Amino acid sequence: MFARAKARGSGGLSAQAKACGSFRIAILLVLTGMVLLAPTGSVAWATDDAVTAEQQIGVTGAAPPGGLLEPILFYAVAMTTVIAALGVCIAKNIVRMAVWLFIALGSVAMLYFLLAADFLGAIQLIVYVGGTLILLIFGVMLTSKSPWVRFEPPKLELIGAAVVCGALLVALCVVLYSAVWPETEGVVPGVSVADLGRRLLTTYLVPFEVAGVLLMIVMVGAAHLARQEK
Amino acid sequence: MAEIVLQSAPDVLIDIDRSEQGDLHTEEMLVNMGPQHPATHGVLRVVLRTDGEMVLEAIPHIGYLHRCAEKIGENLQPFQFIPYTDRMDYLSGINNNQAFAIAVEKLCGIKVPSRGQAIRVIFAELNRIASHLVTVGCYGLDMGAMTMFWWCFREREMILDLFEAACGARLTYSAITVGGVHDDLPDGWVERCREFLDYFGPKIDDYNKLLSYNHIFLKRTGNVGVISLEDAIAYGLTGPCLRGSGIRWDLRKVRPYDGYEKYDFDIPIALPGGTDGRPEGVVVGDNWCRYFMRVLEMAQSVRIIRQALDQLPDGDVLAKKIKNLKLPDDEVYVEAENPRGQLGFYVRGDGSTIPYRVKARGPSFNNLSILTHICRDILIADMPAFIASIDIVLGEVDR
Amino acid sequence: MLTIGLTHYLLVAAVLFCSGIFTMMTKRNAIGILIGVELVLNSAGVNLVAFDRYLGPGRVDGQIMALFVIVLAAAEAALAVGICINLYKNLATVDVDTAATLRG
Amino acid sequence: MTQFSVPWLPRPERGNYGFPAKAVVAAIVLLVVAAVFYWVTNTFLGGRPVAMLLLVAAPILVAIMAAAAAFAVSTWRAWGPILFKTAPFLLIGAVIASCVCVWAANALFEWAREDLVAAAANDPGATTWFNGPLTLDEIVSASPALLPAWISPLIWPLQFPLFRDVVSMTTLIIFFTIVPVFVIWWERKVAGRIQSRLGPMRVGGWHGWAQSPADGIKLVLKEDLVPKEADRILFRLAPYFAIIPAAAAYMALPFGVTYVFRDLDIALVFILALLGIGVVAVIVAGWASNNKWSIYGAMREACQMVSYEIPMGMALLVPVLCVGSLSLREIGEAQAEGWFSWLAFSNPFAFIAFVSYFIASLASCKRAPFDLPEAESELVAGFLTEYSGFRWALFFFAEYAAMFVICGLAVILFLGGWHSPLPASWGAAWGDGILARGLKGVLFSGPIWFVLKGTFFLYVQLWLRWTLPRIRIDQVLYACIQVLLPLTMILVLGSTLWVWAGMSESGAWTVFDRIVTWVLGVVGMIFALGLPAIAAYGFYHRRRLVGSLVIDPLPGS
Repeated sequence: MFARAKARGSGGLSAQAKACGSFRIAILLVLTGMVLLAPTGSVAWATDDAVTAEQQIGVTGAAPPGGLLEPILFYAVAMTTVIAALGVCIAKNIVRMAVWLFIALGSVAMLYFLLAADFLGAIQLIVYVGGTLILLIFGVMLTSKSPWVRFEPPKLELIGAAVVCGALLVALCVVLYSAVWPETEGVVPGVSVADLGRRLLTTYLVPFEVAGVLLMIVMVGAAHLARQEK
Repeated sequence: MAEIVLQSAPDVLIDIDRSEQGDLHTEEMLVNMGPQHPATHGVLRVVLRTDGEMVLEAIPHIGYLHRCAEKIGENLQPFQFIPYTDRMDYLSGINNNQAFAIAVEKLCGIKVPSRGQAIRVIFAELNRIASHLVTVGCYGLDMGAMTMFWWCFREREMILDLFEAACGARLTYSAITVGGVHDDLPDGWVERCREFLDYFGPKIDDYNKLLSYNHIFLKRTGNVGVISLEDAIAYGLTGPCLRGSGIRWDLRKVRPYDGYEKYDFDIPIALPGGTDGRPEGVVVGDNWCRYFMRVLEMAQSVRIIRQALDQLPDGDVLAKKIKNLKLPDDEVYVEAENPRGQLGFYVRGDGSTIPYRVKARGPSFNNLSILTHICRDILIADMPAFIASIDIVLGEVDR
Repeated sequence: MLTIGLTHYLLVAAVLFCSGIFTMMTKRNAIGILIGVELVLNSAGVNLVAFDRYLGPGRVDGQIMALFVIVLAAAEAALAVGICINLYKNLATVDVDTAATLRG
Repeated sequence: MTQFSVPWLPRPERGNYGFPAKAVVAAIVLLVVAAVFYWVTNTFLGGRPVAMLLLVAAPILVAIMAAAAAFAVSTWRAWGPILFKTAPFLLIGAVIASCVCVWAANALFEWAREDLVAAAANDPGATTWFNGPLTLDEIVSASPALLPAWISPLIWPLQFPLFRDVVSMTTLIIFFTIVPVFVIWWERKVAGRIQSRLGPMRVGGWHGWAQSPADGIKLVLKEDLVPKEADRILFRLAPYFAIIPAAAAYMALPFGVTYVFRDLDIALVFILALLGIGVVAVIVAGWASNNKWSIYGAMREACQMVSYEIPMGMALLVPVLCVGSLSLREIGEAQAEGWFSWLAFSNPFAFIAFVSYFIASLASCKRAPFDLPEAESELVAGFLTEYSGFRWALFFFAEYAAMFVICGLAVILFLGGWHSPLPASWGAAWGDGILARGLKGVLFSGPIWFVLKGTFFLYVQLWLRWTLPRIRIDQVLYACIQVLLPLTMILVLGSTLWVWAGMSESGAWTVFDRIVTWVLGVVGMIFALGLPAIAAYGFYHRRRLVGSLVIDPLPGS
C-alpha cells in the first residue's frame, strides 16, 4: 500500500510511510533493547541457598547462561561496542562523538551484564552514562562555539595514527591468540552484591577510603577550576 | 487625592549576582521571544540578549498588529468609529467605547441620561472584571498553574453571557456609544447580574487560595521585576501597574466621569509585605503586587456594580441626535480608567461630522515601554512573569 | 565460535583500547581527547571483569578493581571538564595545540 | 450518503485486487495456519489442543484481528466503519483476556510446582524440576484434583525459560503500552475535573476513553518533520534513547513476588541507572534540534536531572538500610505484615525519606512543578519544540512510563509493594484450598495491589501538576542542593543509627520502636483516609464550594 503511494509520488503519503516505518523501528528497537539489556548472567544462578532454588524453578527466574542465547547476545553487544568505538574515532562533530561514546559505554555495561557482573553494569550505567557523559555534554555546550577549533588533523598525522593503532591492535590480537589462559569452563557462580560490599569494606577498605577522599578532593578541585576569576 | 505612599527601597532584583555566582559564563545568545511565543500575549516580539539563563537585555519589537485605527477614526463619524475602538483593547471593549464616547460627548457638549450613565458604569465594571479575570488567569498560565486560567475563564464566560444577553456580542460589544448606551437592559438582566455577583464574590477567595498566596507563586513573583515609583511615573505607567508601585491614583476617584462619584469604593494600592495581610517576601512594585492589584480591583468592581444595580434610575439610556453630529472646531483630550490603565482620546473637530484628528493614548503601549528598563539581569523564567504582570494587549499597543 | 571465552572479551577490549588511543592521537578538541581516555579506561574495565569471570570465578577482586576504575574515571572526567572550561575561559578555545603554543 | 472517510488511507484502485479476492486468500491462509496449529498441538501435546489454543490463541487473535481490521479498512472503505469501530473493543478485550490467561496459568503453574517440590522433598526418587522438562502426565498428577484435565497442558509450556520469557515480555510490552495510553487519558480527565470542565468526552463513547488511542493514530500518521538545519541522525535517534531505558526499567520492576521479568539482586540500582539514562535523550534532542529554546530545555534538564538523582538515590538508601538488600523482591517481601510493617512507618527518617523521594522523583521525571525542560510558557516547548508526530509521542510514552516506574519504586520501597494493608499472617489458618488461595491472592497480596497503589501515586502526581505553579530554575537547584541534599544525608545517617540501635535488641528500644511505628502508621492512615474523606466532603458540598452557577449555569449559557 505504501509502496504504491510512494510510486505515485504523493509527498504526504510517503511521509506517512516514513512515520509508520519509524513506528516499526521503534517497536523493533524496544524489543531488541529489552532483549539486550536483559541481564542473562543474573546472580540468581549464583549461590546455592534456598532462595536461589526457589527462583530457579519459579516462573520468573533468570534464564541460564550458555546455550545458543549467550553467543548471540555476546556477538550483538560486541558488534555494537566495536561499531560505537569506531564511530568515536571517525566522527568529526564533538556531540556526535559524545553520542557514540554513550552507545559504547552502554554496550560495555551490557558486556558486564553478560559477564555476570550485574552491580558493575548498573554502576557503569549510573556513573558513566548518567554522570560522566553529562559532564562531557556540559563541556561541549560550553565550548562548542569556539571559533578556532580544528577537528581535522593533517592527513599524514591521521594515517600515522591509524598505522600505529592498527599495528597495536594486530599485536594485541596476536598476543591474545597465542596466550593460553587457565580458563574455567562452563557455568561459573557469579558474585552477589553482598559479597562485593563485604569485600569492599574489609579487604579493600583502605583503597575505598582513599577513593572517597580522592572524590572529595576532585569535587573541590573541579569547582575551583571552573570558577571565574575575580 | 493623589497620595504618595512611602515605600521601602526595592531590593536587588534577584539573588544571583553575576560577578559572584555566575561562574559558568557562557557565550551571549540572541533569542527571539515571539511573535509566536506562548507567553507574549499576542504578537509581541522581544529580542533577548542572554547569557545562559540570564537575560542581559530585552528589546520589545511591536507593530505586528497595526491596523491604522486612528487613521480610520479620521474618516468616520464618531458613532461609526465606536466598533473600531472595541478592537483596540479587545479584552475590555466596553471601556474603550466609553473613553471615546466621553471624549466626543465633551467635545460636542452632549449630556448623557442618568440611566445611561449607570448602565455604562455597570458595563464598564463588568468588563473590568472580565478583563482582570483574563489577566489573573493568564498570569497563572504563565507561571505554569493552568488551573487558575480555567477557573478564571469559567467566571469570565458568565460575564460574557451577561453581555451577550445585553447587547448580543461576546467580545466586541460596541454597546456604549456616543450619547449613552445603545440599548436598554433586557428584562430580568438585573436579577441575573445580581445572581452572578453573589456567585462571584466568594470566588476571589478561591483564587487567592489557589494562586495568590501559594508559596511557589510568591517565591517566583515576590521581589521580582520591581518597578520603583519614580520609574513608574517617569515611564508614564498607569492603572494597576502604577498603583502596584504604591501610589493611590485612579481616574475614577481623581477625575470622576460617568457618575463614578456617586458610588462608594476604594482604590487598592500595593503595600509592603507583612502589612495588611500582604504575605512576607513581597515588596511594593514587584510582579506579585501588580498581579494582586487586579484581584483586589475585582472585589471593588463587584461593590460598584452592586450599588449601581441598586440605584439604577429609570428613563432614557441614549441622548437624542447623535447621528450626523457636527463636531465643533475645537479639540479635547479625555482619559478614562481602563482595566489596563488610562486610555486617553484626543479628538479634534473642524465643524464637519468627521473628526479632523483622532489620537489614542494607550495604557498598554506606555506600560510596555518600561520592559527594557526592568528586564535586565533577570532570568528567562521571569520574562513571562513580568510581561504578564504589566498585562499588555497587543491590539492596543499596535492599534 | 559458539562458546564465548576470555579471548572474545579481550578482543573487544583491545578494539576499544585502540580506538581510544586513535581518538586521543587525532582529535584536537580537549573534550575529544577526554572521550578517547574514557574509551581506554573502559577497555581496562572490560579486561578486569573478564579476567575476574574466567580466571578467578567466585572472587571479586577484578570487579572491585573495575569499580575503582569507574570511580577514578568519573573523578578524572570532572577534573578534566573543569580544566577545559578554564581553558576555554582563558583562551576562548578548547584546541589543545593553542594551549601548547601559549605555554610558558 | 455519508461516506466513511479515512483520509490518510489511499483509495483502492478499481480492478486491482478487490476485497473478495484478498478475503479469500486471507481465509485460506488462516485455515492453513489453523490446520497446522491443530496438527502440531494434537501430535505433540497428547491430544489436548484445546488448552494450548486457549493459552496461545489470545495473543495470536490480537494480531490477527488487528491485521484484519487494517486490511479491511485499507481495501474496502464500506467495511471500514464497522471494523474501525469494533476493533478497539475486540483488541482491548483480547488483551485483557490474554493477560488473564497468562495470570491464571502462572498461578496454576506455581501451585503445581509447589506440590511437586513437596513431593520431591518426601521422595528422593521423584522427578524434580532440575532433571529436564516434565511430561504432561507428571503435570496432571501434580495438578489439583479439582481442576479439569484439559487445564494441565495450559501450564505445561511454562516450564521452559524461553516460553516464560516470551510470555512475560509480551505482557510487559502490553503493560508498557497501556500505561501511557491510560494515564494520558486519565490526566486529561483529572485536569478537566480540577479545572471544572469535562475533559475528553467524545471519542469512543464512555467519557472519551478512546481519546489517547485516537491521538496516537493521529500522531503516527502526521507528517514526519525534521528541521532543515537539525542534526538529522541525532534528531531521529533521540526519541529511542528516551523510550528504550523507560521500557527496560520494567524488566526489573516486580509486580509481585513472582511477577517479575528478571529478579535482579541489584534491581534498585538497575532501575535508577535506566531512569538516569533518559536525560541523555533530552540533551541529544535539544542539541540536535538546532533551536535555542530546545538547547535551553536540554541544559535545564541536564542541571535538574544530575542534581536530583543524588537526593533521590539517598532517599532510596533509607529502606535499603532498613531491609539490608538491594533486591526489590526482598524489600517488598519484608513488608508482608500489613500496614504497620510498611517501611515508610518503620522509623521517622523513612517517613520523611518517602516524602523527599517523592519530591525528587517528580523532578527527575520532569513533572510539574519541576517541568522546566518543557516549560511551555517560558521555552515554548523546551526540548520538544521541533518535535512532532510520532517522535514527539515517543517522548511522552517514555515520560509516562517512567512516571509509573517511579511510583512503583515508591510503593515497593516505602509502602508495602504488592501487599495489602492486612497482615498476611491472618490468612495462615485458611488452608490451601482453591477458594482460600484465591482469596489470599486478592486480599493480602498480588499484583493488583501494586498496580492500585502505583496508580494512586500517579494520581497524586497529576494532582500536583494541575495545582502548583512552576518553579524557577535557580529555585529548583536551590531546593535540591541546599534543602533536599542535606536533608537526605541526615535521613541516611539517622536511619543507619536507628537500624543500629535496633540491632542491640534491647527491650526498651523495641518498645520505643514499636510505639514510633504505630504513631507513624496512624499518621499515615489519617493521610490515607483523610484524602477520600475530604474528597467526599467536597463532593457533598459542591454546591456551596464550587457554586451552584457552575452546576446549574445561567439560562442561555
